[in-house]
Amino acid sequence: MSKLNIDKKLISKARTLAKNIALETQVYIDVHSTLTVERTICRLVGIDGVDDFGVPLPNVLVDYIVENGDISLGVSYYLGNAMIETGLTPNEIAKNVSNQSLDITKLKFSDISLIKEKMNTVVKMYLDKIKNNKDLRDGYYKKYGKKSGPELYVIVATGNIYEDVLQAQAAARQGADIIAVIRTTGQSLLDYVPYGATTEGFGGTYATQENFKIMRKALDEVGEEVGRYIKLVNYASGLCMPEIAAMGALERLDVMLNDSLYGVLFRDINMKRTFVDQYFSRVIDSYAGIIINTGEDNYLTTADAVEEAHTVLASQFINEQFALLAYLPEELQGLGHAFEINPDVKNGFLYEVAQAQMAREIFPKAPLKYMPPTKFMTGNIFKGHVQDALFNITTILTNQKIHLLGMMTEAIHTPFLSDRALAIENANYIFNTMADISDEIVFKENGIIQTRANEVLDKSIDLLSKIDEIGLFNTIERGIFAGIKRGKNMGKGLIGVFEKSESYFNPVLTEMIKELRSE
Amino acid sequence: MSKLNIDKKLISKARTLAKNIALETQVYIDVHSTLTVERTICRLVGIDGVDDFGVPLPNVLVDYIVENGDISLGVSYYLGNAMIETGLTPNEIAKNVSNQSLDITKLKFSDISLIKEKMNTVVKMYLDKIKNNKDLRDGYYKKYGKKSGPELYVIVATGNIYEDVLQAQAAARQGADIIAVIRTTGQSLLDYVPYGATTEGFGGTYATQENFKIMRKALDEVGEEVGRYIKLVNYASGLCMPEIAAMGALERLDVMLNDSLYGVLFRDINMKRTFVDQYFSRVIDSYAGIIINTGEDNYLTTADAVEEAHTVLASQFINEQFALLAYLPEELQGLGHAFEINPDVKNGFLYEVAQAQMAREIFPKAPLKYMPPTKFMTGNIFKGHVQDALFNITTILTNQKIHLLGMMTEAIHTPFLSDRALAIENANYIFNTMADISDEIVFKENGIIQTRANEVLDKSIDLLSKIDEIGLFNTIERGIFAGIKRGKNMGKGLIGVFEKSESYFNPVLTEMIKELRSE
Amino acid sequence: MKVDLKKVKPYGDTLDDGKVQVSFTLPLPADEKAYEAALLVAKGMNLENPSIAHQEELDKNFSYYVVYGNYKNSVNYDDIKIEAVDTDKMDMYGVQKFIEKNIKRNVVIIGAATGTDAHTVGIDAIMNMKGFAGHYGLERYIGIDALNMGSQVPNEELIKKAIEVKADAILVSQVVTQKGIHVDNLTNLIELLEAEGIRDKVIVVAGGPRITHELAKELGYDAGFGSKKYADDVASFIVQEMINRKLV
Amino acid sequence: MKVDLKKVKPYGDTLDDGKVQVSFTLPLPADEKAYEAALLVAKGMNLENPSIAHQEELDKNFSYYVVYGNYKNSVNYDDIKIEAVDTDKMDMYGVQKFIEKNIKRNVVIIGAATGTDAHTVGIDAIMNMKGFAGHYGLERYIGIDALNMGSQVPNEELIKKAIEVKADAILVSQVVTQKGIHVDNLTNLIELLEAEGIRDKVIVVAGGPRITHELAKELGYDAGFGSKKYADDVASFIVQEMINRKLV
Ligand code: B12
Ligand code: B12
Ligand SMILES: Cc1ncc(COP(=O)(O)O)c(C=O)c1O
Ligand SMILES: Cc1ncc(COP(=O)(O)O)c(C=O)c1O
Repeated sequence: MSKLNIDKKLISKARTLAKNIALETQVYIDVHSTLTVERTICRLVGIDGVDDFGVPLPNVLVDYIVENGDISLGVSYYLGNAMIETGLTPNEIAKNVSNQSLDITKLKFSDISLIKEKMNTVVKMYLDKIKNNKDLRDGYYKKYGKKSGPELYVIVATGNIYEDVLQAQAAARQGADIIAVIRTTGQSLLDYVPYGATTEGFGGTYATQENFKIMRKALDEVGEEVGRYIKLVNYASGLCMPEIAAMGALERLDVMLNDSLYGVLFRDINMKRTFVDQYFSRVIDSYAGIIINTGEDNYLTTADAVEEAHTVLASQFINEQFALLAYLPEELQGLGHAFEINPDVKNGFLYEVAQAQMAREIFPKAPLKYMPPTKFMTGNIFKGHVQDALFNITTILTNQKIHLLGMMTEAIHTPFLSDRALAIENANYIFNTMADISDEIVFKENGIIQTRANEVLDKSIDLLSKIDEIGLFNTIERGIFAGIKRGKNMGKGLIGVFEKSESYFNPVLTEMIKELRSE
Repeated sequence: MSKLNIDKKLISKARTLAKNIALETQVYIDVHSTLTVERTICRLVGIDGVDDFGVPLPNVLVDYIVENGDISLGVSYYLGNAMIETGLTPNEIAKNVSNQSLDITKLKFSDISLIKEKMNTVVKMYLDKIKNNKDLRDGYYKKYGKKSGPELYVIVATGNIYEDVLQAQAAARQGADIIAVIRTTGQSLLDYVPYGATTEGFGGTYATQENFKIMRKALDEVGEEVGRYIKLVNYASGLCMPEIAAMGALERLDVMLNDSLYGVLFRDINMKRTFVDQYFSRVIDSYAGIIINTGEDNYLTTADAVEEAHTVLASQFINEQFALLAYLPEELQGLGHAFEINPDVKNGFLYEVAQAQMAREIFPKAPLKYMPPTKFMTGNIFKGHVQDALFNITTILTNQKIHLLGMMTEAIHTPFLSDRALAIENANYIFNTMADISDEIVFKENGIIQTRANEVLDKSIDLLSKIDEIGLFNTIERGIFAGIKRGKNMGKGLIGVFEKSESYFNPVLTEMIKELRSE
Repeated sequence: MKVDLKKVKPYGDTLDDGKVQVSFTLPLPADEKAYEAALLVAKGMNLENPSIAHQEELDKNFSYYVVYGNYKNSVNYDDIKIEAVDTDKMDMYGVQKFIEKNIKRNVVIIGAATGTDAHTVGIDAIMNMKGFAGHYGLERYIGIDALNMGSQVPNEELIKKAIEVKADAILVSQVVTQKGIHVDNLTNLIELLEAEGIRDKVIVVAGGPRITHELAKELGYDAGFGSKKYADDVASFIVQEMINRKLV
Repeated sequence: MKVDLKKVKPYGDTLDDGKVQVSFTLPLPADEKAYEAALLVAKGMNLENPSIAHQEELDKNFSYYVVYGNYKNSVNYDDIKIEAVDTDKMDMYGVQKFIEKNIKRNVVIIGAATGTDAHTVGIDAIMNMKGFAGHYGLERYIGIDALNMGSQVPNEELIKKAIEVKADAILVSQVVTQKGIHVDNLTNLIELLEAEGIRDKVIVVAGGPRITHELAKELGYDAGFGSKKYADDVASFIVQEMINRKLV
């Protein structure tokens, strides 16, 4: 039942346009690979650790091939062959390459079908590990049950994984359902993934596999204590998107920020690079049962939330199609949006409700990620706490799912222990005192809310038509999203993109897709 | 248009019951007077000032008659006669009585019709002063316009009238529309009104005529500055209810807390005394164009707001009828209610909305006084600020009028300058961002809100029927309001009640009623 | 995480970062000089790196500040000795048994909100049958005669009644604390009891949301009870104190 | 009300009452001893009569406090000297005229959010044509050549570009301040400029919501601009400073 009187035909129209846009981009994606995609394959056949200079072995191996071999064949070709020739495991091979005792580009090359077969056996082993994680997660849900209503999402960001653990556990005890470990400011631009447990970061903690493991264990423990499964989130978007997705899959993360548009617009990452990376990483997420989060909310931190609301919706439509192309079901599509209208706007709250309800109705199965006010938060923590309360109200009124808690100190610092506790208390108070409000309240026929929602949908269709015409690459070049312009061949990471040779193969992707299709 | 689907017939039924209850009580009221009623007459013929011991001259005069004359004749009889005999003004007479140079009980007594005539001329003079105030107020409204939407009401309570002025002016500049000067804790039990400007009080400032004057002037000044008429409030309920009403009328106060039930239940004032006092004081308010505020909100500070909501409604019905009997039109009936449901109650907010909307629909013309959460406010000022925000939302959603701002420090201290500013900011933010919400939102047919409202109305009718059966006096004796029991002949001030003799007359009351009737 | 209990500091998001939040108003216009004055206040509060998160004009000559900073001192937790009620806490049944066994007669307790204080909810919570927050009130205790005089009771009347009913304990509730009115009123009661010469013969207890045990002791009371204290707390104290003071 | 400017105190509801509100977390369980510890922290902040309005458990070993108290020291307002930008503030037209009259050539200004800082909104607010909050950005100024390098610009690159375009002024935006990352990054830029031997030849300005003029000066910058500062503020400063430093 629509509360907004939205015309279903318009929604279908928007979906069709978005599908065209995504398909067109997918043509490019399908014939390209990137260095991080190759490193991801390494990781998913067990290559881990760093060399004497702290360089991760996946980087060592892939860079070696770039310099000494033909990367367009893909790392799998070299790896599979080396396994046949040396009888070593992939990790041993990488180590030997690293200490220069093995030159995998100079070996005798077996028949490609044998190489593929060899690789597949190893790949299966690691995919089983991921499937096992998925089962484990499902087991926890069976044991504890799933939460109905919005899930409380908070961040920890001390820079020190051990301090993060302490705060994450405290938050879970206070009532948080989802914990995100924010990354240190520089990481998304690193073209490698740091290694080991880390204790120094700025505004966040390094995303490393060891840190993932430490936090996963801590959350399982506290989950046991509070009788809820606590979801763990980290950030894949960036120059190592698929690698981090793979790490997340291996360490049973539950949610991954995974959006190329975010990287393009807000990290100046090259669009070709990150579109290719995104595809593989989302397939991994899908295989691992990981919810993705997209970054449309960020548009409103630079563009105006009243004027540019339709760009958020248009981008959600596109992201949905990209996700579907990566075999990611709606249930795992945490499309992003945000409560970012200037608090001085008359009836601004009604517009927020319109936007949130609209997203809810258009993407009914998606666990929408709803972001709190950030841009108009100020040092006035008392007013800020009320802004966050209105955000909480919007969520319970419009049935949002992944609810990122606003912090009254948003304009000041990453959250203190007490900021988080007060934010959780704020949300829990409102979710309880208004528990059934969304069922209770109806919007006036053709009132401000309904009118606004329909306007935004109309404008997003206009925009999608335009994008469909000129293509996604050009759209971004013209600064249509968030008012930020990025050139096709500019930005970080272009150098890591390459065209696949004819005999290129990615056994991980192939196997995952095979299984995902047959599900 | 009812949003609650309330049956109009039920409302009429409740009104009829309440009218019977009030009429029965009025029978008692009509044949009694009290010492403060007599002192009020003194004040309204110009008796002012204190004797050498600081005792107000109205007290000196009335007490003199009690001791040396027959008070059942009323003070007017002695005063009018003394004026005829001595040619002095009432104030001169009081002074002479005070310094024992005149014994008004021992004079020759003129014919009662002459005495009445004499009194009437003086009374007219002072009533003109009050009418003049009313005109002045109307003039201000013509000049500045009236505010649509809720009016922001804040209190000042420093104990020092000059500090109060500073804070009241600051509040007006911040956006407050109504300023209440809270009384010092002990005052409602004093059987006299303190005199002059005062600078020492506890949790409030003495209500004196001079303090009224000082604050009125300050608010007129700041009103000029901000281009709004700032309403001034004080508290009449207590042992000197009509005297303070008279002072308010003389100094152009705009709102008076004026409710005998409050005094009975929360100050243990004798019910006979205060019913009689209330009648006269409300006639004065009506004559002066002063809005009364009633105290039903207080019930919920001791009784449970979910369980006892119907007692609030029943009391509002009764108070409405008492007001009408005192010629007070609906437009001046600021019936009280409050947002006092435990924040831990599931769907508590929906019940608050039901109650507020119900009051709005049942008393459509009344400038309802809506009180913020107090009982469940704690030292957690951050959570408190959110509780206040939900209260603000309820007001804008249900069109309340006199909106008493909640303070985040409610559980700690009377408001600091900054508490008030933050509270005003909270309300203004919400009233703007949700400006048209009440027009936008409809309640589900037979949902929680509608069901709750109808239940409360039903229960209040049951209660009114019971009261109608046993009478208001007995109702209070049995502890039916707010769970507090008060005996008919217990409590403070009974000693000041007397039966009027046959020739008793109250020229102020008579004249006011005459004019009010002919309006 | 290992807290050094000899040097405990406030915690923001990292052990010993000393983070605290402060807010206050200055009677100064909201300009740069007042901003500096606000920093000086923060420094005077022993905050390092104070940072003004928010400056706001409240009125022409008033400005408001929200400040964060790092408190530079620390507290020696191990050294803290608390002035706490040191009798054992029992529940209603425990108290009843204690009376039966050790006092062997009914204990008489009288209570009121005194002076101009009209807040009855607190004293009612302690005394009335139904109690508060799941703790029965003293009226329900077998072995206790509880008399609740209500609110706005003058000290003189309370004492008169206490003598009349031979009270073992007097309970005083004070909720309004503006300008120290509770201190005056509480002090006055003790003076009157001393003047009557009965201070030693009764247990005198104060309570209210802003009353601490420390303050009550300072003012000459046997104990003080604040928020989240209930009938069982005060009853446990009274019956044991009666034994300790040999008032049985 | 007459404020004694030599002894300014916080204001709650009465002159010189010294009232302040404080909140913090202690790494201690929420018990009576921690309550006492919280009072000691408040006393260590020079608060008299500190009163704990709220104690709450945040986790087994963490407790949170809201405290009110009276700050006992005062601030001598008359003595305050502010480290403020001391050039005159002009609007865009004023700046343009100033350049025409006194500099007689285009002023070159380069800006970026440096290091790992990806917050562009602040530097865009200053530089981009459309400006912010009704203040046009430097790109619009006739007589100014403004080059915005965007975000996450390494200090080395910024300097290289500055030399290349012969910048008169370098604008650095730093928004992320966690663990003092901005201090490291800002210090590094100055060191590099000194190493290149061009520190004296350019005006170097820092900005961001947590940047104060005082801090910027301390770190070797010519000026610092925080919240609510716009293009006209910084442009006014730069053009006048160019004259003062004879950089024309
Ligand atoms: C309800 C209430 C009222 C009701 C009182 C009804 C009644 N019959 O009691 C009414 C509306 C009449 C009222 C009036 C006033 N109130 Co009033 N009121 C409150 C309110 C909202 C709740 C108090 C309450 O009932 N708490 C619940 C009880 C259970 O808690 P408690 O009293 O702390 O009691 C517990 C413990 O302290 C302890 N305890 C208490 N007494 C004792 C005694 C003993 C011996 C022991 C062992 C334990 C004990 O046990 C209890 C259970 O744990 C508070 C604000 C708040 N949220 O706290 C303001 C508040 C107390 N009121 C206040 C004031 C100033 C007034 C007024 C002067 C005007 C005004 N501002 O409203 C008037 C006049 C009062 C007067 N003459 O005393 C101020 C006091 C400020 C201060 N620190 O001095 C407060 C804090 C509000 C404010 N911020 O202005 N009030
Ligand atoms: C928008 C935003 C983002 C956007 C940035 C988009 C973009 N293109 O800029 C996105 C979503 C990408 C983002 C990401 C992150 N952010 Co961010 N972000 C914000 C936010 C909400 C608003 C900042 C803003 O745009 N303000 C508006 C501008 C106009 O104000 P301003 O920068 O202060 O600029 C004014 C003045 O300071 C001055 N000025 C600024 N620079 C300069 C330079 C010169 C020379 C001059 C003269 C003047 C000047 O002029 C401007 C106009 O007056 C703040 C929270 C908040 N409400 O403040 C957090 C905030 C700044 N972010 C923060 C953090 C930690 C991050 C992240 C690390 C992760 C996270 N927690 O979100 C990432 C990574 C960022 C990175 N690598 O740098 C923290 C910083 C904490 C701290 N004190 O260190 C904040 C405070 C949020 C928080 N509490 O966690 N963020
Ligand atoms: C989609 C998406 N990815 C990633 C991030 C975080 O990336 P970074 O670590 O670069 O700050 C965000 C941040 O908000 C995001 O929205
Ligand atoms: C109707 C009414 N009268 C009077 C008062 C205040 O009376 P007092 O001055 O006795 O506290 C109130 C307080 O809330 C009230 O509701």
